[in-house]
Amino acid sequence: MTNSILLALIVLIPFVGSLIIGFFYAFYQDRIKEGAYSFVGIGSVLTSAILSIIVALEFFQNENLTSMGYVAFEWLHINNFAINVGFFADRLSVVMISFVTVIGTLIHIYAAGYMNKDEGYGKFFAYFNLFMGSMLLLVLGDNPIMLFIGWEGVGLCSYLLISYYHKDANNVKAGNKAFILNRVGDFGFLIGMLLLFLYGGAGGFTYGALEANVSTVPAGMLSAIALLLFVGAMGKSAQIPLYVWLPDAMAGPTPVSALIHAATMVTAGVYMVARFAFVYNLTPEVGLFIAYIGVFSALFAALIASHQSDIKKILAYSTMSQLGYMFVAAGLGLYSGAIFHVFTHAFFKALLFMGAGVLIVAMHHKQDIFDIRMHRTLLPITFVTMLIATLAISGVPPFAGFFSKDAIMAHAFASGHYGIWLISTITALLTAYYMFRLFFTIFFGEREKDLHRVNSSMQLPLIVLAVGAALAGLLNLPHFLGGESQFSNWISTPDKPIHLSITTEWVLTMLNVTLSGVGILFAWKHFAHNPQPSSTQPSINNLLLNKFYVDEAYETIFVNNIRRLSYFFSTIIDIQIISEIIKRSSSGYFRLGVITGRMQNGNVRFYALYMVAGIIGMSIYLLEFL
Amino acid sequence: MNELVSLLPVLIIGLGAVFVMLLGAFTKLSIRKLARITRIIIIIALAITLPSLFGDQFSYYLYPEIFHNMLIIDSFGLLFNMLFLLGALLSIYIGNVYIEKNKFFTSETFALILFSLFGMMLLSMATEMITAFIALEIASLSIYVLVGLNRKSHKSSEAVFKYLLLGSFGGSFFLMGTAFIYAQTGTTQLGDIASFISMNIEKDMTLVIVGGTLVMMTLMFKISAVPFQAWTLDVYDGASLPVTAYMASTFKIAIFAIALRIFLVDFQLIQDIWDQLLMIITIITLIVGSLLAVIQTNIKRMLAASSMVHSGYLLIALASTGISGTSAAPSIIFYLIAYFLSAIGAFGLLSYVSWDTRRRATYEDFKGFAHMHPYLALMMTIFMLSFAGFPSTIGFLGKFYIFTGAIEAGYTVLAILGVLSAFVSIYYYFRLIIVMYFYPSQHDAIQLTSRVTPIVLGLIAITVLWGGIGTSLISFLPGANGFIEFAQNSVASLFISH
Amino acid sequence: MILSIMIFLPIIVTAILFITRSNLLVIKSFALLTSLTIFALSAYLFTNFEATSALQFVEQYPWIAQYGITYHIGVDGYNLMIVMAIAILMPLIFLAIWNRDEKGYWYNLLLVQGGVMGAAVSFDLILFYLFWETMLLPIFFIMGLYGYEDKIYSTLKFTLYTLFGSLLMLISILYLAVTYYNIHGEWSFLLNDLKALPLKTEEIFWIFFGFIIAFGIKIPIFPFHTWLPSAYATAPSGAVVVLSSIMAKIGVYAIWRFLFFLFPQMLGSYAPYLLAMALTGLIYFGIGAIMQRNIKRIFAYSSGSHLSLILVGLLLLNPYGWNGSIYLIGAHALSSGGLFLMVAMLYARTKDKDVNTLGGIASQAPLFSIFFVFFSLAIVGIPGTSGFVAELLIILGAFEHSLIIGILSATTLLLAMTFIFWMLQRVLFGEVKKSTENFYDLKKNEIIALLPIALLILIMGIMPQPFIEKFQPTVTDNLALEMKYIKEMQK
Amino acid sequence: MIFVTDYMILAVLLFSIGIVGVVSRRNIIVLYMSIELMLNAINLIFVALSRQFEQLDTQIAALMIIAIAAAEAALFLAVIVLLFRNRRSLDANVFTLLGQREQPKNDK
Repeated sequence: MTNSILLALIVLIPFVGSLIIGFFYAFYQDRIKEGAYSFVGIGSVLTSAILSIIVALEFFQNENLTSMGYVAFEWLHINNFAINVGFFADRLSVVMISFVTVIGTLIHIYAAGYMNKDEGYGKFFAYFNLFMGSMLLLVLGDNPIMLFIGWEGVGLCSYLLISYYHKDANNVKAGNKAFILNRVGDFGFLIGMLLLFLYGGAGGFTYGALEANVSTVPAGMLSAIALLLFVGAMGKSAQIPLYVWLPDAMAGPTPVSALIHAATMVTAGVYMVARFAFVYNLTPEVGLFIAYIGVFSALFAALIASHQSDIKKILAYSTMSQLGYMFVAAGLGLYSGAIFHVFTHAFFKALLFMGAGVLIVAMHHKQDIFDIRMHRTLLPITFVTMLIATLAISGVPPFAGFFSKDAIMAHAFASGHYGIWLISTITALLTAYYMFRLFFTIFFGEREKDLHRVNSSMQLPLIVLAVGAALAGLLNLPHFLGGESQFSNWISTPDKPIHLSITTEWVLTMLNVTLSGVGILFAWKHFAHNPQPSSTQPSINNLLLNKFYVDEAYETIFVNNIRRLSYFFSTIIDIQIISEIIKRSSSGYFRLGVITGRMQNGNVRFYALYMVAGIIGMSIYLLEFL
Repeated sequence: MNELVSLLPVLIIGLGAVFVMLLGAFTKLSIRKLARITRIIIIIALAITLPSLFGDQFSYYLYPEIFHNMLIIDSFGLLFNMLFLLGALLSIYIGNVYIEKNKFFTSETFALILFSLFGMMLLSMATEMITAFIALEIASLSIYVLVGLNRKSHKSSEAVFKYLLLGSFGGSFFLMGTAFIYAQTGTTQLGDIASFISMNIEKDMTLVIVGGTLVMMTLMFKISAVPFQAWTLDVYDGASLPVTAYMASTFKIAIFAIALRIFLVDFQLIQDIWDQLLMIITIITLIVGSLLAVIQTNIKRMLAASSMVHSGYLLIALASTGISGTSAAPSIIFYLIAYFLSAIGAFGLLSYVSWDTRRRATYEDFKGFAHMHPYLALMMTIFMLSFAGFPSTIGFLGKFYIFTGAIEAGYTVLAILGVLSAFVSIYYYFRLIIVMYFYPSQHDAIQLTSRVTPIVLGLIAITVLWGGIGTSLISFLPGANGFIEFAQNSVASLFISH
Repeated sequence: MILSIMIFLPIIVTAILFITRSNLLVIKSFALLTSLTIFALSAYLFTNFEATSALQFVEQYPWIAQYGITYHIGVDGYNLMIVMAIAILMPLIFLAIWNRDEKGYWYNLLLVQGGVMGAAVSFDLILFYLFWETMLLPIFFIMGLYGYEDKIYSTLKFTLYTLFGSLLMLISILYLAVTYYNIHGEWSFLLNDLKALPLKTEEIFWIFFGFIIAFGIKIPIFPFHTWLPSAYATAPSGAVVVLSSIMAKIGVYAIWRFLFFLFPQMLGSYAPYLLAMALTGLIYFGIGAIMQRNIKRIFAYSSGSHLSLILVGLLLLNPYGWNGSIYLIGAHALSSGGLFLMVAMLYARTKDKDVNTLGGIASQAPLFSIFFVFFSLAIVGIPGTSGFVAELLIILGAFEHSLIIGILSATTLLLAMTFIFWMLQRVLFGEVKKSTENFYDLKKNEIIALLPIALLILIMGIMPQPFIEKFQPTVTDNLALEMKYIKEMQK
Repeated sequence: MIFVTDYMILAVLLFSIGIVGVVSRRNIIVLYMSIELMLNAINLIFVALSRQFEQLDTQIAALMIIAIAAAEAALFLAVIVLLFRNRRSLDANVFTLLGQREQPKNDK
C-alpha cells in the first residue's frame, strides 16, 4: 500500500472550493459576478477530476498496485476506537472517483448554464461543491466512520439542493422527506456500523482490519450487521420501502437531479455494498434478500414509471428501477457487474436528465411530457443524444446499458434464482416501453413551437456524455462477444464465480434484445402519433397513477401517529396531568391555610380557649408519663 | 469592681428609664430631644457591655450577699443584653421618622422602652424564678402599654386588650409552675432546684415536672408557639410599626434567654420528659405557622405569622438539645442573632416606608416599590432572603446550624419538616420580592425625610450578608464564624458550675 | 488564584457598577470587558491544564472553621469543559444582547456568570450549595423583570421547583456531614472526605433521593420537567442561554461529581433506574417537541432531550459514554447557545414565536438563515459538527452496554431532526409572512457573536481528539475507580 | 387538721375556676376578675408553703405578686376605660376587628 497525498487533495479541494464560494456568497454576495462562482466551482471539481485520473492512471500503469492510502490526522482515539481521517483507494474506489469527478465536472459545466441568472447562483455552487467533497470522502474514506460522514454529508447536500427553491413550501417538504428517510436509513447503517466495530473491530476499524477480523464476528450478528448496513443503502439508493423520497426529490434544479439523484449519490448504496463485499460474501442469505428487494424495486418502479407524465418523475422512477438491477447484481455477488452498471448508468441517466433539463428550459419550465411534445428537428442535438441514452437504458446493443444489464440478468439466471431473472427480464421489457413512451411522446410532435434559447454550455456536455453512453459498454465486453470483460477482471472485486455456456448466454441476450424491441414497438404504436396520458378509469391504472398509494399509507401509519403521540406527551401528560397535580396540591394547601385562618377569628375568648386546650393537651401528655 | 462594671448597664437603663420619665413629665422637651437622650443612655450601656463580650466565657453570681444568687453575670446574659440594647437602639433610630410624624407617641414612649429594656436585661440575668417573673412582667407591662399607645385607633386598643388579657392569663401559669416547683423543692433559686433534682433524681418528681410544664407553657405563649400563638397576629397587626419591630426583634429573644437558662441547665436531668411534647409543639407550630403565613395579604401580619414559623425552627433546636446534640444549643443563639438582624431590618424598613399610618403595608402597597427606591428594595430583598434562609445570608447559616443540630440529635424528621416549611416560606417571602420588582409602580414615591435611617438599615443589611458569607479574613469584625464563637462561648458559660 | 478571580470578578464589578450608579454604556462595556477578561483567563487555564486526572489550580482555605466548611475549588477534566463553555459563551451573550437597555439585565447576567462559575468549580458541598442557590437569583430577576408571557407565574414556578429540589439536597448534605462527624469526630463538608461513607442502604437511598431531585429538576430529567417549557418561553434570550447551555449542564455535571463520587458503592444498583429515566426523557422530550408551536418551547424540549442523552452517556459507565457526554456537554452548550441567541434575534425582529405565523426568512435574510440552519444541524449532530462526535461516542457506548439501550439511544438521530427540520421548514422557508415582512439580516455585533461559536463547533467536529485528550485521563482513572467500587459491592 | 395539700387543692380549684371564667365569661371586667382570682390562688399556695417551710421570703414573694397584680390592675382598668370610650361596650365578643378576614386568591 503506497502513500499518496493526492487522495486527500481530491477530497479536500471541492470542500475548499465550497468554503470559498460560500464565504463570498454569504458576505460579499452583491459584489461577486456569477462567472467567479462558476469558475471556482467548476475549477475545483475539474482539478480533483484531473487528480483522480492521475491516480487512476497510476493504477493502470502498474498491475501489482492494488491500493494506496493516506492518513491526514487522528480524528478520535478512545480505547481501541481509533479513527483516523484517512483515505484509501483501491481499484473499486478509483473507478468510482474517476467517473464521479468526470461526470461531476460535466454537470457543473452544464449547471453553469442552467442556473444562469439565478439569485442563489453562488449558493448553488457552494452546495454542489460541498456535495462533490462529501461524495469523494464517502468513496475514499479508509474506514466506515469516514464513509458515514460522507454518507450523511451527501444526504445533507441533497436536502439543501432539493429544497433549493425554498419559496415554495412543497420543495422544502420534499427536501425534509428526503433527508428524514435518508436518516432512517442512516439510523440502521450507524447501528450496523457500530455493531461491526464492537464485534469485529478488535484490530482497528479500517476496511483492511475489518476484512481481517470479520471472521471473528458470530454468524447471526454478522447477518444482522449486513442487513442493517443495507438498510442504509435502502435509504440512500431509494429501494423499497424507503424509496418514496426520490420522485419528490425532483423538486430540485435539474442538474441536481442529474448529478445527485441519478449519477452519483443514489449509487452510493451500491458502492457501500460492494465495499463491504467481505461481509456480504459471508452472509449469502442477506445477499439474496438484497437481490429480491432490488428486483422488486426495479419492477415496481418500472410499473409506476410507465404511467407517469412528468418527465423528471419518469426518469426518477427509472433511476430507482436501474438501481434495483444494481442491487440484484450486488446481492447475488456480482459486485463488478453492479459497479459496471453504476458506471454505465451514470452516463446515460445523467445524459437523460440533462437532456430533460434542456427540454424543460426550452419549454419555459413545463415538465409534462405531453405539454413538451415537439418535433425532433427543433432541438437536434438533444434529440440525438437522448436517443442514444434511451437506447442505452433500454438495453439495445451495442450501447452501454446493454452490456451491463445483460451481464446482470445472465448472472441472475446462472446463479439459479430464476424468479429474479424472470422479473428482471419483464422489467427490461417495461423499461424499453416507458423510456420510449417518453421519447416518442416528446420528439414526434408538431414542428412549430416557441422555444426559449438554450445556451451552449448546456449542449456541450450532452455530446460528451452521449459518447460515453454509446461506448462505455465496450470496456467490459463479455467472453461470448469475444471480449474478456476487462473491467470486471481489472476491478477484481470478490465476485461469486459462475459459468454459463456460450449458447445459453446467446439465448438470454437474444431474448433480452427482442423483448426490448417489443417494448419499443409497443411504445411506438401508442405514443408516436397523438399520444394520450394513461386514462384514470381502470382501477389498475389508477393504482399505478397514484404510485400504489404508498405515500398516503406512510402518512397515515407513521406521521400521524407520531403527531398524535407528541400531542399526547406535551399536552395530556405534561399539562393536564403533571402540572395539574402540582396546581391542585398547591391550591389545596392554600385552602387549608384559609381554613386555619378561620381560627384567628379575632375573638379573645377563643384565643383563651385554644390556650386552655393546649394546657389540657399538655396535662394529658404528662399523665402519659406520670 | 468587675461586678460593678457588669451591673452598670442594667442600672443605667433602669435609672435612665426613671430619668427620662421624669424629664417627660416635668419638662417640655420635644420628642426628638428625648429620643436623643434615650439613645445616648442606651449607647452608654452598650459601650460598657461590649468589651466584655470579646473575652472568653465567664460566669459568676452578682453580689451574692445582696442579691442572694438571684442575678448572674455570664457571657450568655451579656450577649443577650447586647442584643436587647442593640434592638432598642436600632428600633429608635429606624423608627424616628414614624415616631416624630405620629403624634400619639408621647414622651412616655421612651421611658417605656427603657423600662422594658430593663426588664429584659434582668430576665436574661435572672437565676431565680420570682425574679424572672418580675422581670418578665416589667418587660411585658411596658410593652403592653407601648402596643396601646395609639389611643385613637380601635385596632391598637383592641390589640393591647388582647395582649394584656392573654398575657396576664398566660403569665399566671408561670407563677403557678413556680409555686409547684417550690412546693416540692422548697426553693425558687435555679441552681438549688438543679442540685435538688440531681440529688434525688430517682425519687418522684411529679410537682417539679408539672411546675416545669406550666412554666414552659408560659414561655411557649410568649414565643407564640401553637396553640398559644393566637394573639400574635392581632397584636403585631394592632401595634404601631416601630413597636412591632421592637417587640418582634427583642422580646422573643428575651424569652429564649430565660427558657434556655431554665431548661438547658437546671432541668437538664429531667429534660427528656418533655422531648416528645416539644416535638409535637414544634411540628404543629411549623405547620400552622406556614399555613397562616401563606394566606396573609398584609405584610405585617405575614411577618407575624412567619415569626411563628421561626419560633418553630428555634423549637426544633430546643428539642434537639440535651440528647447528644453539641451544636443544637449554640445554634439557637446563632439563629436568634440571625432572626434578630433580619427582623429588626424588615420591620424597621416597613415602619420606615409606611410611617404614614393610613398606608396599611399590604403586598399591594409594595407594587413597583423597587422602581422608586432601588436601594431600600434591595435591603428588603436581603432581609426577605435571610428570613427564607437563602444562602449567602445569615439566615441560611442559622437554618443550617439548626438542621445540622437536629440531624445530629437524630431528629431528621424535624429537620425535613423544617426544610419543607422553609420551602413554603420561600413562597410568601418571594412574593414580596416579586411584588416589589416585577410590577409597575402603583403609588408615587414616598417622601422619606430621615437620612440616618437608610444608613442604619444598610448597615444591618450588610451585616446580614456578612454574617452569611463573612470569613475570618478580617479579624476585627466578626464574620460568620465570629458569630458562632459568640454563640458557643455564651452557651458554654451556662454550664460553668459554682 | 485564577479561579477565584474568574468567580468573583464579575460579582465585584457588578457591586461597583451598582453602587456608582454608572450609566448604561459604562455598564455594558464593563460587563463585556469583564467577561472577556475571564475568557482570557480561561484560555490560559485551558492551555496550562495538563492532561492528567489530577485536580488542578486548586485553592483551599478554611471558611467557617467550626463546621469544617472550606473554600475549596479546582478544575479537573470534568468541569474544565463547563468552565470553558461559561467563559466562551458569556461574552458572546453580552455581544448578542448589546441592544438591550435594561441595566438590571446586565447586572444580573454578570452576577450569574460568577454564580455558575463558582458552582462549576467548588469542591466543598456547602460552597457548592451556596453557588448552586445564588446562581438562581439573577435568573429569577431576569425572568421576572424582563420576561414575556405571564412571566410572574412561570418565574415563581421555576423558582419554587428549583428551590424545592435544592432544599432537599441541603438535608442530604447535612446528613452526610453529620455521619462523617459521628465517625471522625470532626466536621467536614469536603467532597473527598464525605466520599463513600459507610451508610446503611436505606439511608443512602434517601440521601441519593434528595440529591437526584435537586439535580433532576435543574437538568431536568423526565418527571420533573414541567417548569421547563414555560420557563424557556418566559425567559429572555440571555437567561435562556444560561439556563440551557450552562445551568442544565452544571446539573448533569453535579450528578457526576457528587452522586457518582459520594455513593460509588450504590451506583451499580441505581444506575439502571436512572438510565431508564434518562432514556424515557430522551424519547419523551424528542417526541414532545414535534407538536410545539412556540419556537422557544420546541428548543426547550429539544435541549431536554439532549440533556437526557448526556445523562445516558454518564450512566453507561464506560469510557465511550463518559467521553461522549463530556464532549456533548461542551458541544451542546455551544450549539444550543448559538441557537437560542438566534431565536432571541428572531424574536427581536418579529415579536413572534409561533412557527405558524413565521416563514420566508430565508429569502429575507440569507445570512441569518445560513447561521440558523447551521446551528440547527449542529443540534441534530450532522457529521462535521461537534455534536456528531459526542453522539457517536455515546451511542457506541450504549451499544457496548447493551443492544436495547443502544437502539433506544440511537433514536436520538431520528427524533432530533424530525422536529428541527420541521421547524426550519416552517420558520425559514416558504412564503414571506406578515411577521417577517421587514426582517433585516444579521447586524455586525450579532455576526461577531455567532461566528466564533460556529467556528468552534466546526473545529470540535473536525478534529475532536485534541479536546478529548484534555479530559480523557480523568475519565479513564475515575472510571476505573467506579468499577472497583461496583465490583466490591457485587462481591 | 388541715394540711398544706388541702390548701394547694383549694388553690388549684380556685385557679381552675379562674381559667374557666376567662374562657366562659364575656364581660371584660369579669375576665379581669378571673385572672385576679388565678393570681390570688397562687398567692394562697405561697403563703401556705411559707407556713410549711417556715420561710419568710416566700411571703415576700407573695407580696411581690400582689404588687404585680396591682400593676396589672392599673393597666387593666386603663384599657377597660379606653375600650369603652372607643366602642361603648365591654363585651369581649365585640372586639374582633383584628380577626383574619382577607380570603386572598391563590396565585401560586
